[in-house]
Amino acid sequence: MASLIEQQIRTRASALLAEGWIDVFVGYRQGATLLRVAPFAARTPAEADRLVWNPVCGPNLVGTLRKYAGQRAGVALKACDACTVVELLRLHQLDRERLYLIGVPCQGMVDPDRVVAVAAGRVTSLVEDGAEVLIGAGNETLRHPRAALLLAKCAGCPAAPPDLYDETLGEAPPAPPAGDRFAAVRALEALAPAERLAFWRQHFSRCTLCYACQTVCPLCFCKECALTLERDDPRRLAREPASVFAYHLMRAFHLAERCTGCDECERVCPEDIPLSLICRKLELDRLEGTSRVAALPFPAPSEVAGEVS
Amino acid sequence: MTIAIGANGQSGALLRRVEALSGQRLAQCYQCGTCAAGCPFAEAMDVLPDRLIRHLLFDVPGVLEREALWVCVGCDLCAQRCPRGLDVPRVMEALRLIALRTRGDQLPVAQIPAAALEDLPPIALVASLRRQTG
Amino acid sequence: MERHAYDVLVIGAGISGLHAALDLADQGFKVLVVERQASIGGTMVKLDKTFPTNDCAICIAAPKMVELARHPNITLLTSARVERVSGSAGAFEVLIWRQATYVDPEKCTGCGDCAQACPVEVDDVFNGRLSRRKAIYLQFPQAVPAIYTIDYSRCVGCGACDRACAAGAIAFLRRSQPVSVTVSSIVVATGFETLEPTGLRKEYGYGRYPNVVTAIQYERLLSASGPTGGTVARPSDGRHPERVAWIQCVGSRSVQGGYPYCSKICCMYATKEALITLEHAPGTEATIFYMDLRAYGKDFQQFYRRAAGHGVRYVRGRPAAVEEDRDRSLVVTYEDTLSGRVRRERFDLLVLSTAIVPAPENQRLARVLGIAVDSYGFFVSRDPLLDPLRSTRDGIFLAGGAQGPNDISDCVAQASGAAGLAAVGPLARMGVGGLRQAQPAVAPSSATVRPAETGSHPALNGSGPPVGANVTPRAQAGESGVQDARPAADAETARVGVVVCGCGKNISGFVDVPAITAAARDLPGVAFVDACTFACSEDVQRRIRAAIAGHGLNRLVVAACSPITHGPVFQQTCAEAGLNPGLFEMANIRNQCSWVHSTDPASATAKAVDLVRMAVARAGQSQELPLRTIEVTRRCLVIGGGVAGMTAAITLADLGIDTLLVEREATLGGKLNTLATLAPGDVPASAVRDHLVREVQRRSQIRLFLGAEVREVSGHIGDFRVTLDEGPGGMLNEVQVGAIIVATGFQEADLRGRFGYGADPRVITQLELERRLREGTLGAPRSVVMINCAGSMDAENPACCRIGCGISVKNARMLHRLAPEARIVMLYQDMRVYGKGQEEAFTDMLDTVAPQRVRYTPDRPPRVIARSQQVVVLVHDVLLNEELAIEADLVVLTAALRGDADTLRLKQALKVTTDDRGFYREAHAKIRPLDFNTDGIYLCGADHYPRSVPDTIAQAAGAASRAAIPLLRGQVSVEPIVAEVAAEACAGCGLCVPHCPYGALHLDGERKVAWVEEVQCKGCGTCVAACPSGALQQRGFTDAQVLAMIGAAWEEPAYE
Amino acid sequence: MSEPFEPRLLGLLCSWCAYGGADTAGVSRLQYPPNIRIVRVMCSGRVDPLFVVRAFEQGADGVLVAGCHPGDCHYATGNVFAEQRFERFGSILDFFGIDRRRFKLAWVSASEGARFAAVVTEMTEEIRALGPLRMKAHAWQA
Repeated sequence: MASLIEQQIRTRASALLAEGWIDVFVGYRQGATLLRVAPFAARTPAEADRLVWNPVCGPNLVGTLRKYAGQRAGVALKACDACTVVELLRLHQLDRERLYLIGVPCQGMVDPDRVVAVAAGRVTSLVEDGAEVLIGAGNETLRHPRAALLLAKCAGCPAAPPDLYDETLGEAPPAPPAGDRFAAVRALEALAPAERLAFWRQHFSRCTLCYACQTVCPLCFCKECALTLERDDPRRLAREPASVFAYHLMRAFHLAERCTGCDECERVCPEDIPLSLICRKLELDRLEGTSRVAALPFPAPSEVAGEVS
Repeated sequence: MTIAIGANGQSGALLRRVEALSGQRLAQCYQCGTCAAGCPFAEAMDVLPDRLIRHLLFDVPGVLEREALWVCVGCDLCAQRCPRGLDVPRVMEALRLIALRTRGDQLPVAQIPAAALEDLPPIALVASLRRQTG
Repeated sequence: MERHAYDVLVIGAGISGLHAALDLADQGFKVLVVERQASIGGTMVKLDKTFPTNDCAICIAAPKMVELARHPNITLLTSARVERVSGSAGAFEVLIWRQATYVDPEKCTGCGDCAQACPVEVDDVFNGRLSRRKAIYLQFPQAVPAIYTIDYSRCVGCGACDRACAAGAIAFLRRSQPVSVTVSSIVVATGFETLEPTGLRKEYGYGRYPNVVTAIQYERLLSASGPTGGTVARPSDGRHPERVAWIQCVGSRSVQGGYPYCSKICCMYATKEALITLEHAPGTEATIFYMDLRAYGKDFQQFYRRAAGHGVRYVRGRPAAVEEDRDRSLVVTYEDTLSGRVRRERFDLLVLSTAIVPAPENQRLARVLGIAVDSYGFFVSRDPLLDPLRSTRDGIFLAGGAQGPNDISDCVAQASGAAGLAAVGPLARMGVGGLRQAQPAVAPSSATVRPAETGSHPALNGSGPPVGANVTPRAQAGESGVQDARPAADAETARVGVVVCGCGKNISGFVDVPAITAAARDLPGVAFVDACTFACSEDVQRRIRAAIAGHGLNRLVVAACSPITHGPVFQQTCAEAGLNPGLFEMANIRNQCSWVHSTDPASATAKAVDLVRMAVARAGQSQELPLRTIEVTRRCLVIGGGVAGMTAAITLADLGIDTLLVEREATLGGKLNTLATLAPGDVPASAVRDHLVREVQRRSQIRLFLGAEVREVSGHIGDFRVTLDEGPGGMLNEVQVGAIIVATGFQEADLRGRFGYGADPRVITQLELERRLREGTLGAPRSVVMINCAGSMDAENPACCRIGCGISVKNARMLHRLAPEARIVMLYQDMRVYGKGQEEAFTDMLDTVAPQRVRYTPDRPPRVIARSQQVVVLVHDVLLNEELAIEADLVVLTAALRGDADTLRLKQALKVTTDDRGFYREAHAKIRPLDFNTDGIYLCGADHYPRSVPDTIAQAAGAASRAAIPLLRGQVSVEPIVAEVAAEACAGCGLCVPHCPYGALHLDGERKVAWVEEVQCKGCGTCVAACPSGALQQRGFTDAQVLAMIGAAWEEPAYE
Repeated sequence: MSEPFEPRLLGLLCSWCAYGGADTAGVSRLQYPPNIRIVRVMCSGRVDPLFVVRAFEQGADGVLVAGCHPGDCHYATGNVFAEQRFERFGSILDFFGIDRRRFKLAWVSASEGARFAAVVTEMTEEIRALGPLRMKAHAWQA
């Protein structure tokens, strides 16, 4: 199935580029290892042949897409990525008129680390087969349930494909595998405030203030960030715990109504700070907060279209 | 019970008579209940004075048969407090007069035996005569 | 004796006088305000909250009071009364007697040391005699001017206050003085009083039983600044009452033992008081005894339903007597008229909603002014229908409670109306050009109260003048145009001057002033430090000016009292020394340190040092605030040619303002073309129409656009561009105007399918009845049933239409005249005849027409059954508790009312809001009833809410007065503390846009940046906090300024 | 610790209501703990959560934001936005382990001097009981 989708993406990207519909097509290309993919912008039909689609296409493409906001761009979107697009449309950071959106069915992406953990040796192939994946490692091929290998953000994926696409590929995917997305958040919330504070302090003590979490975030779009403007502040330079803590706290607040839970921040964090917990927390607040605050995560696409046009 | 109010405007004869006798315009009543609330004999009345006025206004039958007319002693508390300045005791008095005249059971003075006239207190005669006038 | 000249004299500075004076002063006239009391504010400031929004009364009144006191075009004389008036309109000569208060207003700082020292305690009249005050006193904490007054009749002359007063403000030898002035016109706004029910209605026990209080006393019991600090307590024992009852109409609606008129506001304030009582103590039982619950105004009925829903018990019945029990609780005897039972019920506290009565002063003032009062003592207007605001003498105008009971919003509308009319006189004398020149010239007068004692605009450091007001600091007066913001912090090093005030002993008695000055000297950027006894005194102002010049200071910090009250004094001083107001800071070490931590001097001093450090840090980040004005096109557009629109246009034209009057129909008149007669006076509507049209036509300043509709509107106050479409075959006009008045009227709700309407020609609405009466096509009905509240006051439409009862009363009279033998039956829920003369007209009608009145409730509404002979109306009368079947040959529906059909379209074009019934939403229900939230657009007439013709005329004149403020001035000031966008940093996400309540923020879709329409921005900064990047900042309240204060709030933590 | 713990409170008050309430407390000579430092803004809607975070970062043990009662806002709806904003913010603050009691949003009118004093007194005592946060110091407590 994956290969079929991959074919379709290449075909469509190539055609769109050739016909002049778009200037650039954003997708994935193969990364340094088999289990890594990287965002990739194809500018010619020939380059479109380098596009890939496989079970480890987890990263959010929208951050890359935003770099081409001024151009007519096509993009292959998972439902979760499409939610990010909707948010950016709401916030006027993308122009729907300049986008060609291709919806791609997704039954949850696989976590490369988990694959490595279950594999017997160096992974040489990774093939989807219905609800299972075939992992080739060493001389043998291991059949493993896909649900057990999913990225944290995909477990119990809440993202229904928005009514936004210009076209969709493949068939509607099976219902996302069940799973409690919020178990870790709830566990943390069950602690006493002091214990939570200690938890975060311990993690933030590793933070080097490299700002990768912010740089990668597709929804951090401010031209000048109110939080990094003070990079030269002596307290920041000294990485005073209070300043680091304040930075993360404010970053969370600024994302409160925007974060679509792609977990890119955690993925790129060199110190493995569990930033995805914050993403889940924001998601949970929106879910539970509907009665308190009007905090519908994403507007209806028709609204978006109305605002943009 | 449904009270029917006809379109021909013929009703209200009793109301007009009471208004003529008492000199009070009953449509002026606010129906506020001050008269009833202040009345020292309200508990003894089978219908409260403000309701009695409303019955008159809407031609509710049976007004003249009410005990309340006879319970009123004319103490004037209600008249003093009525925001509309209606003299409710005069309304009561008018109703009593109408009731008496309608009943027609007065004793003609001429027919009273002379012996009885000797025994009767003069005030009784005055009262009796008064029933036939006014 | 010196004689000063003013344009207008306003007598009385309650909420009406206050608004009349502010309108006139904002228009550029010189106004003299004379107030009998020691403080302005009138009755409103005694109230806890205001219905139906439950706004805090003092919170909305205090800024207006402060604005009046510091307005450069207003001279305020308190404790003064008008003694003699001679001359005539255009040139009145007025003699005013100014009562000595024995305190020098130039020296009093309002600190209160004197009152503490005073040994004499007397009943506090302001608090309804429920508490005590001293013989030297401030009427209430927010009093304006905030100057103490000696109650000479109570003073024992011991001199304790004199010894206590460090400022030396006590002046026993002061004498009362006459002040002689000339004015062109006079506005009488002397307000009202409430009945003390000791003589009248004494059966309720007021004055004999301590737990019987008046509603105004109860307001004080509810008020947070009242005698009990906002907890409701019984006067007899301070116990919290569990059962509280209100008796309505105490002295009102009483031809004997009181006054025949309706006091208009009591039903709503009792409802409000009951509701607040429940909020204070949820378990309390609140009961209101009433006859007709008159919830007639906009949102009043909903408010009443809300109260009932919260458990306020409404009992229809007028209690006859009150007795006191041994525990001082009260036993009330009443008939519940809906059940027909007499009951005796016990309450812990009884509140009497006493009649609104004329001020006793009115009779004297009427003689002095040579104007008429009615038999009660309210001032009467020349023509109660067409000229409700003009007194019986030329040049003298009436507003508010002086002419009868009125709620606050009606008072404000009338005040603006009276101002609009009063402005004509002085304007005629000097012309518009003259007015412009006269603006900055505020004649210094010995009587002028300095802002120092009177408080100021709470915005101080940031905010300057309200839009349209001529309150530019004196040093800059006359300047206009743009003055660029100069980022002083970048251009030069901060040189901060710090002045620490001891406020006599108020600060220095509890806080170590030398320690503060010493600490201030070490702060970064501080170039000068001084300490003084009274920073607000004139000699210290001189010292400050000298220091700014001598030490080259470019920032000033004054550590003293509140910037709300004293900020402008120092800003003025700074301005005189060439320092922009944005570069001034205050540290409030009196209200926040010495007064509230007087038992802990060490901590108070430490805190004061911190506050000074914070202010200095903020000053380091401060920038000049640009003071900008924009030019105004001196032309007004009035939309709608009915009573309201025509009156507004006439008033504007009389003020010399070119006016474009747009009417959708081919002829002027609006509803006047349909109605038969108008109350009061049963004047033919056609006569009123002809009169108004004639008045419009003979004014050359009015240009008519008939058969034309407003299409597109763009721009802002001072510069609106409007497209007027004259329809097919007509022109498409592009006009440019500086202000817009909306007066588009109302319509009857569509009742087809209800009450037999639409199916049977014998069922008509009041408007149709009027038309038939007017055309003489009604015939002679023998039996008429009027159904009030048809389509109103039910689940679907909870609103009361406000004017239906009055119209039904008037039309019953007309029908009776037409067919004297006809039976007339009026179906109603509550008889809401609340306005001036309406109750009298109602009872008069009861006498002459003697209709049968049937009270029904919305859960059992009347049903109309059409038969061939008659229509039968079936209804349940709740007073008889019987079903009635009434035969009629005519049924008249008093239909629910709603905004005009065009409202929706106009609302979009004007970008204003409406409620769910299509009535426009005003900026503030109480104090801005004629304004929209958008500057430069005003409203009047029934498109705001249905109202009587006199009310509409008053309101229309008021809307004209509001519009005249920018139009007469020819310019508007831009709020100095507006939000501004750093375009290069803005990502154009638009998160800020929906946060602006004024529609001042826009997103430029092309450039992907937000931008601020500065004229519309009011400087709240809400959008700024919504901006994630910091690209949006508020001038005077930048992130940098606030963060600098936070960063300086404490010395380095001692715990490190 | 060399001396007993004195909580540090920052108050961000709207100019029209809460700051007026603080002034009224002063005029009425109401006594309340001297632990609060007050910053005036025009509207509670102006208060950026960044201010609150910075206050904690720089040593505050508690932060009070106070404005007009709902419906009383001088700018119509500024306080409504403040309420919504701080609802979200409070949840995040809590998630990061800063006790919710350290941050308070209160409505105080200009006439409610006693209420202002009560709010400050209550909050000071609450935070005194919670102990220091003092994020600048090394030993953080919740």
